[in-house]
Amino acid sequence: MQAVIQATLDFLKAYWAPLLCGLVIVAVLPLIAGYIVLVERKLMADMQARLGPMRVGPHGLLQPIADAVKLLIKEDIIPEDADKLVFWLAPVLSVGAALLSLAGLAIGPAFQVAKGINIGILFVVGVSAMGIYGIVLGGWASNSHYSLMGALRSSAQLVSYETAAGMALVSGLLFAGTLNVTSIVEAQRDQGIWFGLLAPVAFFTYLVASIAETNRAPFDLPEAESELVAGYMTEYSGFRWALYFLGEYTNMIVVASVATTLFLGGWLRPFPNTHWLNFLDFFPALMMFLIGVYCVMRAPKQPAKVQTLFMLAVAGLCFVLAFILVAPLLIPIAKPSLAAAVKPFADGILGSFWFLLKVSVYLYFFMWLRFTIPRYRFDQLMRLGWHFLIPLSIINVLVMGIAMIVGSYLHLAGGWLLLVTIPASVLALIVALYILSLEQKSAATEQARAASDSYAG
Amino acid sequence: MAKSTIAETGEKPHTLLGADELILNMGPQHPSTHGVLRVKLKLDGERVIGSECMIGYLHRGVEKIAENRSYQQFAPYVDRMDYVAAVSNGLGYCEAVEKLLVVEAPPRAKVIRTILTELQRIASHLLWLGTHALDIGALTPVFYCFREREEILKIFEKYCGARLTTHAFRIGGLQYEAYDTLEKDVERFCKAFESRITQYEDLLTQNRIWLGRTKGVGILKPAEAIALGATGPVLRGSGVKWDIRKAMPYAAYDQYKFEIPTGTTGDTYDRYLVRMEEMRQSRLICLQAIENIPAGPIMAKVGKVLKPPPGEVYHSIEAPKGELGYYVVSDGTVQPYRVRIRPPSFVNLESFDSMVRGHLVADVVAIIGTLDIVLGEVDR
Amino acid sequence: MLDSVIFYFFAGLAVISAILTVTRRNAVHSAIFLITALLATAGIFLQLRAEFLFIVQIILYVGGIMVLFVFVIMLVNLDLAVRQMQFARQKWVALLISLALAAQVGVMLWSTGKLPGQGLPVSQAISADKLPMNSEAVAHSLFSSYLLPFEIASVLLLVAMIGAVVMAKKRT
Amino acid sequence: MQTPLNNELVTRLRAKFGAGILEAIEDRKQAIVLVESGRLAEIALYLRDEEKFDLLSDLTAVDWPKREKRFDIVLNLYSFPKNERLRIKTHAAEGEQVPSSFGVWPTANWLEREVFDMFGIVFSGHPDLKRILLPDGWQGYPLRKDYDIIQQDTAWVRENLGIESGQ
Repeated sequence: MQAVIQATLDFLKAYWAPLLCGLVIVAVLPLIAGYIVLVERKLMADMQARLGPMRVGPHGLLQPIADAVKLLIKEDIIPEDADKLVFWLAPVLSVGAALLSLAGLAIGPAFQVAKGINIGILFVVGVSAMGIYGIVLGGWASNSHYSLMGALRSSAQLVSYETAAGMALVSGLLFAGTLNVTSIVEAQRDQGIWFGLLAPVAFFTYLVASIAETNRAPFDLPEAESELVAGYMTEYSGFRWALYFLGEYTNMIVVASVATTLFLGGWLRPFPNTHWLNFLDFFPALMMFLIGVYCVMRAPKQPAKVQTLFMLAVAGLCFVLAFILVAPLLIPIAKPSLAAAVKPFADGILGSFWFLLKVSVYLYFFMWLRFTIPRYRFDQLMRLGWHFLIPLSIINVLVMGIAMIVGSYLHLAGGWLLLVTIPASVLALIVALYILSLEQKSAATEQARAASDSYAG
Repeated sequence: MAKSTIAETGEKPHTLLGADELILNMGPQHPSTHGVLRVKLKLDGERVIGSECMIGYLHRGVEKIAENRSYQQFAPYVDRMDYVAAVSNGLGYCEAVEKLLVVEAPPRAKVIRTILTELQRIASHLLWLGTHALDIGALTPVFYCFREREEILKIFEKYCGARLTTHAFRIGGLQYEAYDTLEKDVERFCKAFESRITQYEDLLTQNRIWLGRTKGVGILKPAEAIALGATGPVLRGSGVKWDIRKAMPYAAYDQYKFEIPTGTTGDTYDRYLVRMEEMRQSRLICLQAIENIPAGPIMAKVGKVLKPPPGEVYHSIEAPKGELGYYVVSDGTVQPYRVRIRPPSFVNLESFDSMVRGHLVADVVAIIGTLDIVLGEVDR
Repeated sequence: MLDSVIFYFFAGLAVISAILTVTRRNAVHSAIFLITALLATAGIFLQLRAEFLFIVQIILYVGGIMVLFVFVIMLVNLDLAVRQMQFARQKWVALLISLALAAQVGVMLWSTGKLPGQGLPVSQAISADKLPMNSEAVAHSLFSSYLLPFEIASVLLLVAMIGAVVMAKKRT
Repeated sequence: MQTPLNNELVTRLRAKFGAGILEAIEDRKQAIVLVESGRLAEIALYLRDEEKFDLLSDLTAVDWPKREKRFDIVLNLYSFPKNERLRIKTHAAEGEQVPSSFGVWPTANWLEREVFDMFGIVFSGHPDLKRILLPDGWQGYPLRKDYDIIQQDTAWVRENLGIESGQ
């Protein structure tokens, strides 16, 4: 008994920081996901000439909480003929895999659950890929044709697009030379350029594939509401449904974080090595401050007194955040002796801000796309994946490797590498488009003969 | 890629991985069957190898009701059939009974009827465009479409007090005089609508995904369309240039210049283009009509009690969905002996099966959307 | 202490799930238990500080192969499988082979450390932080000492891939 | 309102089908041709192929219970080349089978099903004659003049509620 307690204590002593981080993630993420949904609804409303949620809290700011409460107290329905165990397990798997994969991500230089994990990016990709079981098993266990078709679609779709996404990651990793998340970002700082600029084709491929992997429009076929009602989650309701939703939004955060880490310079601010741009460090605080000022200005215009107070509270929160963001920058100026002590804090806080900002921009792009364009058909989606994205990403890895070798012969580094990678990217695009056109030609002749099997791609 | 088609082998279709063919029941509660349509799909994987429409969930026995009402009393009921184009329904019924009575509405009434009916056509097409785009996955156009439709409904509301089931017309003419700013309102709407429709086309017409989803989907060849009795934009999308407004003009359509847009291949994309162009043409008709609304009475001389002489008449108009026909039989009493309504949606829906075979499940919703059915009218 | 708890947890999980995989009648349940067994094995890899093997196990087996398994199982009529006999008739052959296998493993374990060059090789445990970077080590040995087998394996896989494509195409 | 009709089309029809054409009248400038029900199919085929009435706009029925042959089957035809409408009518007694027009105009499929649903007129040669708008278990044919909704209602109440209907 003594030994067990001792071992547990040892374990806790060794791993208290990651455990705490993990707890924070699991506790806070549902709230974040809820607010992402709110932002999405607000954006959608803005693009569609309407207001969006306005009732709960000022400008609907409390809507996510109301939604969460509603989902929690909803009746929990399990269909009569469903496979109860699998039906129960599936959403848990979905959300579990998504949350687990967050462990490998580094939000800022300081905040990472699995600190310094050697297989970094691979861990994130591999674990988040397990989320597919949530979808497939959920669709199967519901014992409904809509769910089953959603599950079939998604398994085919995810397996295909994971290939393209993986190949795109490989092109990016070529420049980093490591799988370790922290080292990847540091490599971008050392080279002074984002890998997204060095390997634009890989970034594009990953962007498209990540949309497909998270089942977002225009690739939201597994849950296409106008065709399959809700795809694999047709039979789910209440909290189980909410778990699926949480898993989906967490996955969005994961893919956005991976893209940010590998292609958009992680937690580095734009042009990290250009010293005359150092004033950019004040941008986060300024942004927060301006949002706070806007809230104060809007506060008197609120219809109810409660809402005015709430608005002021939001403004106060913004000011506090602005202060937190600006403090690590001001302290060294005021008291140079503290500069060294404050430095890690400054890096951590500002790094997290930039990281989250980039993730937000990436997510914004997802949403923007969703409201703008129609949905692909399943066979078109598979054709896009297999006939264009996968060849493109494979060719890209090949030519990027050659470009790297050429670059090292010419002693190019940093931004100068663009001299070899840009022609290589163009070459990869041309070859992939040529393959696509060949494919389309043969598909046109084949179509006359027989209809193709959509699952086989 | 495993190729498996019935056309190729002619024998029992060998399905994906030897699995049994799947029966998918779409509707009556389904987000994109536009009401309570129920479609039984026989699937091989995701490919449709057969379909059957089950309708009647919204059947109210409108034709039976007509036999127990006087001619005027029945008029509001027709608004409830195609409830997104109530004005057109009313026009058809009123004109059919007028024909039966051998009276004609005064010219002023005819022009106002034409204006309102064309506005209704635009409203109906807007609703179609929004929901069709929504079915194909474009979330945004539907809200823009409703914004414009709202303007039209406001004009209706100002004219007769109702927005949806208007009962705008009476047998013999109109009940209400046009309100003071009708011309101005219509003109303002038409002026604004020009740029708005361009906006929708910017969103969809050249969009690669939209093209991929609609081109070559649900092809209806001209001969097939005629044989299946398709009318309206469905027929014109197949390339048959036939519009009752031109072929057998009613109301005041003979006074205005407009084009009949037609498609070439008869696929969903062509029907989309046809309807978009129809909205433009309707706008032109409205603009021409408000230029010169003749003065004079708005009601022909018909008695309070309508007693048409015995006989029968078939009158059809070009409703937004196609040929809307009324076959009214009178036995000389105050109640119609029989009213038969030829619903365009019902007949157009018959072509569904031949359009959908060989396509994927995703195309089914596109095809339901492109037929532009309203279940209130299919089931009556 | 902690290490052995974790090890026995994963090992027990792997063995139990493996048994359940064979005995479950519902194919999807079997697949789920197989996935669990594979994950538990991955856990043991992780405990042995073989992160690369751990993630490869997850990406390839769990994320790739088993997804296709489940995909196919869902398409197959399951009622038929439930009605069929669960185990094959050759009980005695199976028993014989299992016994032989067990004897082999027993001899291996027994002879470990007794005779030079026999049995399982036992190496000295190195503390975790002194281990070389795992993925780099794998890459180094693959592309230096095992380059030829690696290439042979890749050619073999290529051949298999082309063969699969040809066979699938032929079905029409 | 109704006057006999004697245009070229009717003359041609009379010459071709003789006694098959029972009557041709004009009602409010709309041409109506009454044909013998047994020859409906061949007349329909002739009208489609020779006279180019290629669109079957509508197919319906009217019930005249006091008449010996109580049903009118009414086909509203349209010709694209001529831009002309023609109404074909035929009489059918209760229980008499009327040849289906499905083979001539496929659109008659659903229209005839609806007529069967509402009037109980059986079309011979129809591929799938069953109720279309009403549920399969419906009793009676609602658009007949002697249809009594109460009878269906009382039966339903008796069966499902186990009491006598108060209606």
